[in-house]
Parts: sequence; structure tokens; C-alpha cells
Amino acid sequence: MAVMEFREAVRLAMIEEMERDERVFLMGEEVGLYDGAYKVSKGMLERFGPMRVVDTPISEAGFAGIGIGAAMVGLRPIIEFMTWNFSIVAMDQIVNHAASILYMSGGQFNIPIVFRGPNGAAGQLGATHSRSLEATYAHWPGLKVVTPATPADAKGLLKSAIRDDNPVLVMESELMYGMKGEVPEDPEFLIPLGVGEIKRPGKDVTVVAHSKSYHLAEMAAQELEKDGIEVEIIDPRTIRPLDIELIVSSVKKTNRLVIVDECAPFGGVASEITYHVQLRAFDYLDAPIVRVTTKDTPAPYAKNLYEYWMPRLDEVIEAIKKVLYR
Amino acid sequence: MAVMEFREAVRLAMIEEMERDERVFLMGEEVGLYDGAYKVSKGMLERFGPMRVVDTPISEAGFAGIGIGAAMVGLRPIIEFMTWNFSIVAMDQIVNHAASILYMSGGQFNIPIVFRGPNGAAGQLGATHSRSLEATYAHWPGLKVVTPATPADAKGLLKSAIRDDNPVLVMESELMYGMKGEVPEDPEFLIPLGVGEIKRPGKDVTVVAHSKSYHLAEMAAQELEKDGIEVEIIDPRTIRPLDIELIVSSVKKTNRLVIVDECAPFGGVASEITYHVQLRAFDYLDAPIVRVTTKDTPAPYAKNLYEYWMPRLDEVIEAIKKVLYR
Amino acid sequence: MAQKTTARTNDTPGASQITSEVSPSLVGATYSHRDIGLSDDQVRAMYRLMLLQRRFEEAAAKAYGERKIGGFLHLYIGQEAVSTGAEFAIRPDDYVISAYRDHGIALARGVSARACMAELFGKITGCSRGKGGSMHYFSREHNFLGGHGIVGGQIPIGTGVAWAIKYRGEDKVCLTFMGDGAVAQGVFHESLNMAMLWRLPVVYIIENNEYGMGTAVSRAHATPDLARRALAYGMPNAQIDGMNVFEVYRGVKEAVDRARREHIPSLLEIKTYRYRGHSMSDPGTYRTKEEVEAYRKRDPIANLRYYMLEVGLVTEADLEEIERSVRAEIQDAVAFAESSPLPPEKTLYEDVYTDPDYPFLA
Amino acid sequence: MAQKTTARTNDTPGASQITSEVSPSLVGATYSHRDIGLSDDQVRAMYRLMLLQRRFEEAAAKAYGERKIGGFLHLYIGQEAVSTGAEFAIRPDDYVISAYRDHGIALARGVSARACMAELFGKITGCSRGKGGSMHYFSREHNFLGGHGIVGGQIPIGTGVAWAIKYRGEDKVCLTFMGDGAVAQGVFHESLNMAMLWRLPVVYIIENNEYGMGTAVSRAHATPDLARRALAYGMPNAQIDGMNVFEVYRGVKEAVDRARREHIPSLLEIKTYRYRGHSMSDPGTYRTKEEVEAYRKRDPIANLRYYMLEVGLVTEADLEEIERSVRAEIQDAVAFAESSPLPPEKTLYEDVYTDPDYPFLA
Ligand SMILES: Cc1ncc(C[n+]2csc(CCOP(=O)(O)OP(=O)(O)O)c2C)c(N)n1
Ligand SMILES: Cc1ncc(C[n+]2csc(CCOP(=O)(O)OP(=O)(O)O)c2C)c(N)n1
Ligand SMILES: [Mg+2]
Ligand SMILES: [Mg+2]
Repeated sequence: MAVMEFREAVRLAMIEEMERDERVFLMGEEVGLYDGAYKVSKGMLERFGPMRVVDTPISEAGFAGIGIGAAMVGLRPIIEFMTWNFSIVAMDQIVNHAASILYMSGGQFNIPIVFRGPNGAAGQLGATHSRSLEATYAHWPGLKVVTPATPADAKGLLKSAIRDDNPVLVMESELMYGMKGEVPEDPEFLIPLGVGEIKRPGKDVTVVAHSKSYHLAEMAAQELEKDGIEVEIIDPRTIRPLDIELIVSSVKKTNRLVIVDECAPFGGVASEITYHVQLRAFDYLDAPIVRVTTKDTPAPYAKNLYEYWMPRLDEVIEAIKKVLYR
Repeated sequence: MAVMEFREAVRLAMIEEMERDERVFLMGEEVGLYDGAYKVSKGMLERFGPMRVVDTPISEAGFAGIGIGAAMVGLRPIIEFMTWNFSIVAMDQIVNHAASILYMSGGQFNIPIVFRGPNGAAGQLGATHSRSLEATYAHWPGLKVVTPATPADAKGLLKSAIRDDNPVLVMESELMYGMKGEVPEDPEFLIPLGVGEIKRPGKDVTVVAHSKSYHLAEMAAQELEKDGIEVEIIDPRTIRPLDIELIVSSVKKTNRLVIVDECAPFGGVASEITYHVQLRAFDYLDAPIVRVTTKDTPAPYAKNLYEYWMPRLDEVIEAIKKVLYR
Repeated sequence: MAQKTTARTNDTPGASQITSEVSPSLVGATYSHRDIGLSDDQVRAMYRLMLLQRRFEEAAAKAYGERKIGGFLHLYIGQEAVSTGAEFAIRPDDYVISAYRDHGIALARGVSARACMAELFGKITGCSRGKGGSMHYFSREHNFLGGHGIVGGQIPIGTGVAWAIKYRGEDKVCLTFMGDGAVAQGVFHESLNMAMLWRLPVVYIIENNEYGMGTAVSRAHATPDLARRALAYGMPNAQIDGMNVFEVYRGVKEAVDRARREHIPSLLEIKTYRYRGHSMSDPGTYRTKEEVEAYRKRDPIANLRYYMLEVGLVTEADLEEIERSVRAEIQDAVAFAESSPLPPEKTLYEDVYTDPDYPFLA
Repeated sequence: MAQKTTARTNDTPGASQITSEVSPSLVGATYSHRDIGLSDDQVRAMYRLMLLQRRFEEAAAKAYGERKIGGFLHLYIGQEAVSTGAEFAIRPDDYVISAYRDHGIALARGVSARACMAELFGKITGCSRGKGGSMHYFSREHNFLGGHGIVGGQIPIGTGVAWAIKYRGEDKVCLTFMGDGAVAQGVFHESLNMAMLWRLPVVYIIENNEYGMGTAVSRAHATPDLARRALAYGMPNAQIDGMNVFEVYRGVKEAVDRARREHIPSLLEIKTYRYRGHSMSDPGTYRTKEEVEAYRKRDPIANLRYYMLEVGLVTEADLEEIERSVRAEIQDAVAFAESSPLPPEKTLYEDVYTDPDYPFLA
């Protein structure tokens, strides 16, 4: 174990996999000479050279497609989006091509590609720069969507994603890049995709929270502990495939569910989880499921509005109390 | 009232609004000389000339943006996507620009634009040509999403969409274009956005179904009527804003809900409705909410697989029986 | 001037005559096939391959009329010299990717008529197991990377294949086909820029058949000379007569050699024509009969037929034999497609992910 | 050769000297300002406007360091001749749209320093009510259509504004600014094609400041002469010295006149430089000190200062007076921004839709 920043864990995962498998390469804007817009790929150009750490023009659709083509003939690209906001210009490549080619080819061409970069809001950046895209992409069969919340998860999940034979979208967070945590140094440390984790055991209420919302849930749980409320926090870690079993079994124990989700409310991760839990734990639910999301508006710039717009600690606490009828 | 095809109702709505307001124009691939890929705009080029019925190159992102720019300075464009599948290359313009500019400009620039075209599956067209995008777009605040199920609704909703001062996405259906129905000829016939309709009253179970799924629900209801089951069908008609009130009040009466939705399951319209209904009618629900969607796979080509993949009559009937515990 | 070749009665319903009137473009050219490195056998094989494509699609159109084929069907008839000339200019281990008008290109690659026809019939024996249909043919065995339904979508993908070739230090190339309409998509521009910036072994082939659906090239593109788009990137480019299989071969070969040896991409605009409508539902009213007729006179198959007779590569009897064998192959393909089983229902959930146990949502 | 102008002590912290060393490019040119139609007053106004932009951003940088401004802050310092020369070439009722590096462009349009500064401070008095921030300035009153954060996103939108002008039969134009990096986005290509195809009154201005973030133009574009992109569409185009405000004015004016009178679009590559990093967090290590210094010697403001003194348009005292008044304006803007209220919480739900009663989801 070593203590490292989230960004270092991401970098370590990439370096280890690139050392292990020379089919793996990193491509994206500013990943090379600039060391990454958020210094995630620091030093990698020097280490691997310009064919394996590739700076691109600002052509997301183009280089997403280049990655897909390279993957079709057996390479294993890691395509970085400077942020997931900018992947929207490339969505057709991801949805209509990466996600569909294995199917449309009747199983002949799998696409072992990773698309990764920071997702969600990162401070006062306004509407174009604050989107959480996990639900938007998880909508589409053929893709996998991964949302690590800690440095260790970042490493273990990204390594699994790189080794996966399918297109995997790994969504990190600018605001988490500086977070520190223990990370296993074992180069075979892998976290399987589709397996959630009980990050905090509790018996009174289940809170499902992924990516940086996990940390908000943790703060709420610590707060509520003072009132004797034991919150069980489940981090699904992957959004597609989603570890519904784990969530349902927790709810069968606690009988109450709050979901914290930085997506826009309509059709977000929280909606999907709600569907499955009410279907499979209908008789166990003692209260309606409550979600806490970003507000149903574009992201505002002003500090006060931005803070109000984000999922907030007071909202999470209130939601938990609500499902506990307290 | 006149009996007309769905496509004629769409055309009539456009013609009436273009006659009424010279700021309205139609732009898209093949809308002019070709009379529309599905003959929706038949004769309109001749009637309005090439500045108001505009054939474009195959540049969806480009002409979506052109529409947005024209709307920013006061025109009221109708931008046709040959199908919504092809809008994915233009999604950045719709989500990051059309949906956000009013907000980012602090209310200075509204975008009175309509994006329209056929949505969802239209027979054996395979993965790239069969997507239902209503949930994907309804995710984003700033947009409105409209999904008419009948010729009359098509006319009344599209006219409201054209007169709306916000970006409105109208999703039609290739398979419905030939359907006939009574359509009011009154040029002031408008159906407000955000108001659903009880398309079939019943007391035993609520089925929510929009666009062509409504017709599937109707078939199921007719079938179940033979068994004495009275199905209430609600067509929300607009997906954003969503008439949750109407759905909740129906469920409070029937205590059971099935949702038929051609979207992919994850985060589709059905998931979102489920969240609100379990929240607001928790104590009224006698059974879990059950959804019938397209399967969690890309669209297959083969006829048998395609038919199996689509929401099916037998599935809708089974779901209704399930929530009735029969 | 139109020349007469011996007409033959065409008695298979749906199959067209290889036109009796032809404006010869191969005969009397400044070079013979041998001058450009094609053997007699190769020329005969070219002819058979073009005929195979034509007969295949005529049979497909017939089956479509009988509702044995679903979805869209975009015919390649008229454009066969493009797929064929290009195929002869590359090696089997090179890669090819195309748009949705892909039957001729897949057949040229060597995908069997059986697998191609079965795909149209939506059968498990199809080249995409019945999952792709007409627009989404694939064949790993033949390095045919699809068959892509989104206009322009394949352009960056083909560029990425070339990236992989360069990454591995191989001497292969990737031919990336597209229609004239696709030139208006942004990814075309993004791809060409990166291909030239990074010197990738890709040859972009615009099959300029004068229309994107009902829109003539001049109504969609600021400059109708589409090869000109390469000027923006300093990329080698050429306009090629796509009704002349030798010209296609020559032009593609030159670009392929440059890509293979020097890793320099090219943009080729190959001028061709589709005789049929955009798809089966298009009557093609946006163009005149005369326009279509003028192109039919330059029919690439009839032209090669005339050439082969003229220079003594074949006799009438040889031609009859080729026709017979092609027809037999197509008949067999149709019979195969008809008798093949539908994909079992469980295959719906196969090929979504490589994982055998992926937990699908309901 | 570098010329000395009278240096003045610069005692406001954060405010730079208008450099004392300058390689004059205005003085000794083949034309004077009057030859190109600029009055003495206009030249003095140009100077003041450039200085206003510089002082504005210096103050913004300072406030950013004090954490009074959030998000990203992309400074325009060094590029002021582009916004200014362009603004003088158009009319107030023409339209302007830009990318996110928009402070200078908005100020040039006439948006007040108060409204611009308050926007950075996230105040309700900002030019976007505090909702847009640095990257998303807007002003309907000034026909300034943003401030767009997605690279290239504004290009088709500006094209659509030109479409509307043509639709209405007006004689306006739309200037569409972008960075060199944006040229690699697909919508650039789609837009240019349609603008030329349909003859739209749009002038595309590439502010080529040599870098897109840390990526030099030659590392992102197959041909570093970005004006060349116009060749693909047969569009008039030019390369312009963006450190010379007269050259910018001349070049833009020519293109604007052509757009206004003949509805012919143009692509202008204006060569400029940003002295600072891409944003406040960028130390700019990808370029050398010498490179930056060389550009500073060509500083557009110092250059105009030198010219005005040289040709007797101003005295040192006049310059001091301009400096004083600009500083006062900026100080006032900062004070205004500081003292303005934050947007009330309820405004979060305003401006999402025009409907007063939209039923938001929770
Ligand atoms: C992005 C996208 N937009 C629109 C379509 C619908 N569409 C299918 S084919 C076609 C015309 C393409 O013309 P061209 O590229 O010239 O190819 P051709 O049909 O002539 O072979 C259009 C508009 C699509 N499939 N994808
Ligand atoms: C589509 C998209 N991709 C990436 C980014 C991130 N990004 C912001 S600015 C920038 C560089 C732009 O360079 P250029 O266009 O030259 O403008 P400059 O910053 O030099 O003014 C990048 C990559 C973005 N905002 N949008
Ligand atoms: Mg074409
Ligand atoms: Mg730049």
C-alpha cells in the first residue's frame, strides 16, 4: 500500500498496463507534452514516447473514432477526453459505433477501448462544463460505465477497464484528483467491473452514492451518527453493469433508500436504481425512495447558485431523515 | 375535422405556422426537392420557396447550429433530422448550446427552435437506425421533448412547439406516418406542452405509454377487456415537461402501474416516471411498477429478433396481469 | 461514340442485360491492361467480380420485392468498377471499411455471396449473423470492417485502422470508402487533418455518384470538385473515372503504394453513378432519364466486356460461361439464404458484450 | 529594430507597463491611418479601447488571485488589436460571436467594464446575470451573442446568424471569432461549406495565437497556414498581422464589405499571441521566454502608442490622461462588482425556460 493522489492512481494504472501490454496506448488533448490538462499523465510522454502517448488536435469525434478503428484491429486504446463534457461532440462515435459494432458484426469485432476523463461539476464553470454524463452513456447497451470514488478504486477499476474486451467509459473527477488514499501497489490489483461495495456498513438506511457523491454521503453519515442513525453507504462503482443485487439486499435489511447522484434528475442513475429496487424489494420498503441530484437547471456560474445547485449535505441529511420519518 | 395521415398532420401544422408567421422556416436533409425522406414536407418547397424550405448537406451539427444562430436573432426555425438517430452527431449543439444559452446569457437570448423528425425503431434497420432518444434529450434542462401518438396530437403539439419560445424537440415515428385519424382543421388548434391525456379511461390498472407505444397499450387494453380488465391509458404526450400529476392521480385510483416505453431500459422514460410515482403515490401502490421497454441490447436486424426486441403485446399483457397478480 | 457489342438475351427475371450499347473507354486508351500491370487472368477475374456484384444485387432487389428482405436496401449497381478496381489494387491483408452501400465492396473483398445474401435475409448464416442487415456487413476473415450506417461514421474509424498499422510498423493500408454526401460531415475534416498530420497509411475513396439521396453534389458542396477538400491539408488527391475499372485500379494503386511505402494518405474522388434510386423506396425523380441513360452507356461491365472481346481476352462463349457460373453462384446464394435458419432468440443477447454472463437489465 | 518610447512608471499593482521597447510596425508602413479611412479620433479611441481591455484583464487576474473570481479565467492580453481592429470595421448593428476567450471582444463591442467585471465576480449585475461567468459573456444590447465554452461550438451558430441576416434581406454581417484550435473541430468544416454554398454574410476570424492550450499549431494542424482551409470551399481568405491594429482593421473591413455587399463569406487568419498562459492555472512552460519576449516587442498597444506620438496624434500628457481615465473606469468596475449583490437563490430556476411556471423536477 502507498498513499497517493487520485490522479496518481489513475496514472499508475495506465503506466502498469502500458508496461504489461504494448497494445495499450494513451491518446487525447494535452496528454503528452502538457502532462495532461490536470496532470494525470505527467511524465508519461517521456516514459513511453509519442506513439504511445499521443497529443491530438481538438477533434474529439475524430480521435474517438481513431481509437475505435485501432481497437477493431487489436490495439487497446485509452482515449482521454479533457472532460466528459467535450465527449458530446463525439457521442455518435461512442454510441453508434463503439457500442454497436460487436453486435452489428455478429460478434466478429469487439472494441477493447477505454474512454476516460473527468466528469461532473468542478467548481464554477457554468453550463457547458459541468455535466455528469454517466446516465447518458449507461443508457446504451454495449457500453460499460465506471465511476471510481477513491484512489484505490480508480486504480483497480481502470486496470480492469483496460483489460476488458469491451468499450469502457471511466469517469473520474477533477475535484477528486487531489484526494489522497491508500492504493495497493500490486500490479495485479484489479477490481471487477459490476461489483459494488458497501463502503460504510449500517442498519438504519441505505444510501447509494457513486463518484464524488460518495464523499458527500460519507459526510452525511458521520453527521447523522451523532444522532444515532446508522447509514449504510453503497458505492456501486460501476454504473453499467450495475450491482443491483447488492443494493437490493441492503434495502431488504434497512428498508429505506436514499440515492445521491450528480446527474440531472430526469432519467439519471437514481431513477434507474429506483425502478429496480421498487420492483425487487417492494414489500421491504418502509418509505418511498428519495433522490438527491443536481437541480433541474443548467449549471450556474455564481458561487452561491452553484453551491445550491449541487447535491448538498443538508439535502442528503434531510432526505435520510425523510425516509426515516424523522 | 378531417381524416388525414400523421405525416399530413405534421405538414399541415408546419404550413399553417409558416403562413401565419414568416419567421418560421424548415431546414433539413431532403426536405425540399425530395419532398422529405418520408414525404412529410411534400409540396412545401413549391409553396414557400427555397429560402423557407431549405435542403442541406449531410451536416447535422452544422445545420442544427445554424438553426440555433438564426433563432438567437429572432427567427423560428424548424430543423428536421431525417431521423433522430442522426441527431447524435449534433447533440453538442442541442445540449450545450440550444438548451443552455438562455441560462448562460442570464435570460437575454431565448432559442425559439423546433428540432423534429422520426424517432425510435422503424422496422429492421439495425442498431444505428433504431434508437429512441426521448429520454436522452429529456435528461437536459432547457429542452422540451414532445412525442405525439396520433395525427391530431401531432398537429396540435407541433403547432404549440413552433410557437414556444424555447427549444422543443418533436419526435415523430416513421411507422406512424401512414396512420390516419381525425384532425381539427382549426388553425388555432393547439395542444399545450406538458399536458397528458387519458386516452382510455379504466379503473383496474394504469398504463402509461407515449408515441407508438400508446397503440401497443391500446391493443393490450382491448385484449384484456375481454377478461373484464379495465385499463386506463395515459399518454403523457410531452416527456419534458412531464405531466406527473395526471399519472399520479390515475395511479391513486387504480393502484397499479405499467409503463410501456420504447427507450432502452437504463434511465428511460419509464425509470423517471417510476421515481415520481413511488415517491408521490407510495401508499397507493398495490404492486411494484413494471416497465416494458426495448431489450437491453442494440437493435438487431433479423425479423424475428427485431420483433422480440421491441416492446411486445404479450409482454404488455403479461406486465398488466403481473401488477394485477393474475 | 456508342459501339455495339453482341447482345445476349437475358432470361433470368430481374437480371439486366449487360448493355449492348457502350461508349468504349477502355478500348483505345493510351494503355492496355498489361501496361498497368494487370494479367489477362486478372482482367477476366475483374469482369467476373463486377458481374457477380451486379447479379447479386439484382437478385437481392427481386427478393426485396418479395418481402424476403427487410429494412433498407441500397443498391450499388453502376458503381462496380470502384469496388473492383480498388480491390485489385490492394492485398488481402489490407483493410477495407465503407458506408452502408456495402454489398459490392464486401463481395469484392471476397465475402461469399452466400454469407452476403443470408445477411439480407436476416439469417444466422449471414456475414453478420443476421444482426447487421444490408447496411452493416462485416467480415473479419476478409479484413472487411463494415458496413456503417451513419453517414461519415466510418471515416475516423478507417483512419484509426491506419493508425494501428503505423503503430505496429506494418506495411498494410486501409481503404476508407464513403459517399459524396459524407464529405459534408465534420468527421471527414477531422480525419483528413489527423491522417495528414500523422502520416497514416489510409486512402480515402469518395465514391462520387453525383447524389446523396436526392441532393446533387452541387447543391450540397460549395465546390463540387470534392478532391479539392484535400488542398486544405496538403494531401495528395486525384479525380478518377469510376466507370473505368482500369482507371480505378491505376489511381488507387498509386495512392496505395504511396501509403504503403511512405505512409502518406490520399484523397481520391472516384466519379461514378448509381443506376437505381438511393434505396428501394426511391423512384429517383430528381434526375432525368437521359442522365441515367448517358451513364448506362458508360457501364463499367459492358465496357470491360467490349474491351475483352476486342483485345481477344475472351470469346462470346467464355462470356456465356462466366455469366452462367455467376448466375449459378447467385442462385445458390439465394437458396442458401432461404434455407438457412433464423437466429435463435437467445442470440439477441449475444454479441452485446464479450462477457458470457453479462447481467442485462429488464 | 526596437525603438524606445517614453517609459512611464506604472504604479498600480498588477498593471503592466505599455512596453518601452517596441518594434514599430505602424510607423513607416506604406499607409497612414487616414489612408485606410480612420480618423484621428478613431485611432485615439482604438488606443483607449485596447488599453481598457488590458487593464480590465490585469485587474481580473488580480481579483482571481484574491479568489474573488471562480472557475476558469482565460486572458486575452496580447490579442487586443484583433478585437479592436475588427470592431472598428463593423457597425453596432452587426453581430459578433466568439469562443470563451471573450473579455476583450465583449469590451470592444461596448459591453461595460462594470457588467463584464461583475460577471466574473458572479454577481446579478453581470452581463449574464452571474450565470455565465468568464467563458459565457452575452449582451443582447450590443449584439454580442456570446461567449461559448465548447471549442468550435459557436462557429455554426455565427453562420446561422448570417443565415438570418440573409433571410431577412438585411445588410448586416456576423463576425465569428474562434481560436486556432477550433479549426480542428468538424463543425468548422460543416459551417464553411454551408456559408459558401449559400453565400452567407459571415466573416470567420481565426485568432491564431499559435497555441491551443499547450499545443502549437503545427502539432495540431496538417498545414499550419490555417487560412488555407478556405481553399477547400473556394472561399476568399487572408492572413493578417494581428499585432497591428490597422492591418486587422483593413483586412476585416475588406471582408466585411464583401459580406455586406455581395454576401460572400471570408476566412481570416489573424496572427496574434497571448502573453499569458491558456488560463490562470497554466504556467506556459511549452514555450520559451524568448518567444514571448519577441511578441511583447510587437505589442499592439505600445505600437499604436508609438505611432500616435510619432505622427502627433497625442502628447505624453494625453496618454497619461487616457491611462488615468481607463484606470478609473476599471477601478469603478471592480468596486461595482465587489459591491453588487449575488444572484438571489430563486434565480437558479429563472432563465431555464421562458415559461414563468415551468414544473421543474426534484
Ligand atoms: C449522419 C447521418 N445523416 C443522415 C443519414 C441518412 N442518409 C442515409 S444515406 C444518405 C445519403 C448519403 O449520400 P452519399 O454519402 O452520397 O452516399 P450514397 O448513398 O450516394 O452512396 C443520407 C442522408 C445517415 N444515415 N447518417
Ligand atoms: C470541444 C472541446 N474540446 C476541448 C475543450 C477544452 N479546451 C478549452 S480551450 C482549449 C484550447 C483552445 O485553443 P484555441 O482554439 O486555439 O483558443 P485559445 O485558447 O488559444 O484562445 C481546449 C482544448 C473544449 N472547451 N471544448
Ligand atoms: Mg452519393
Ligand atoms: Mg489558440
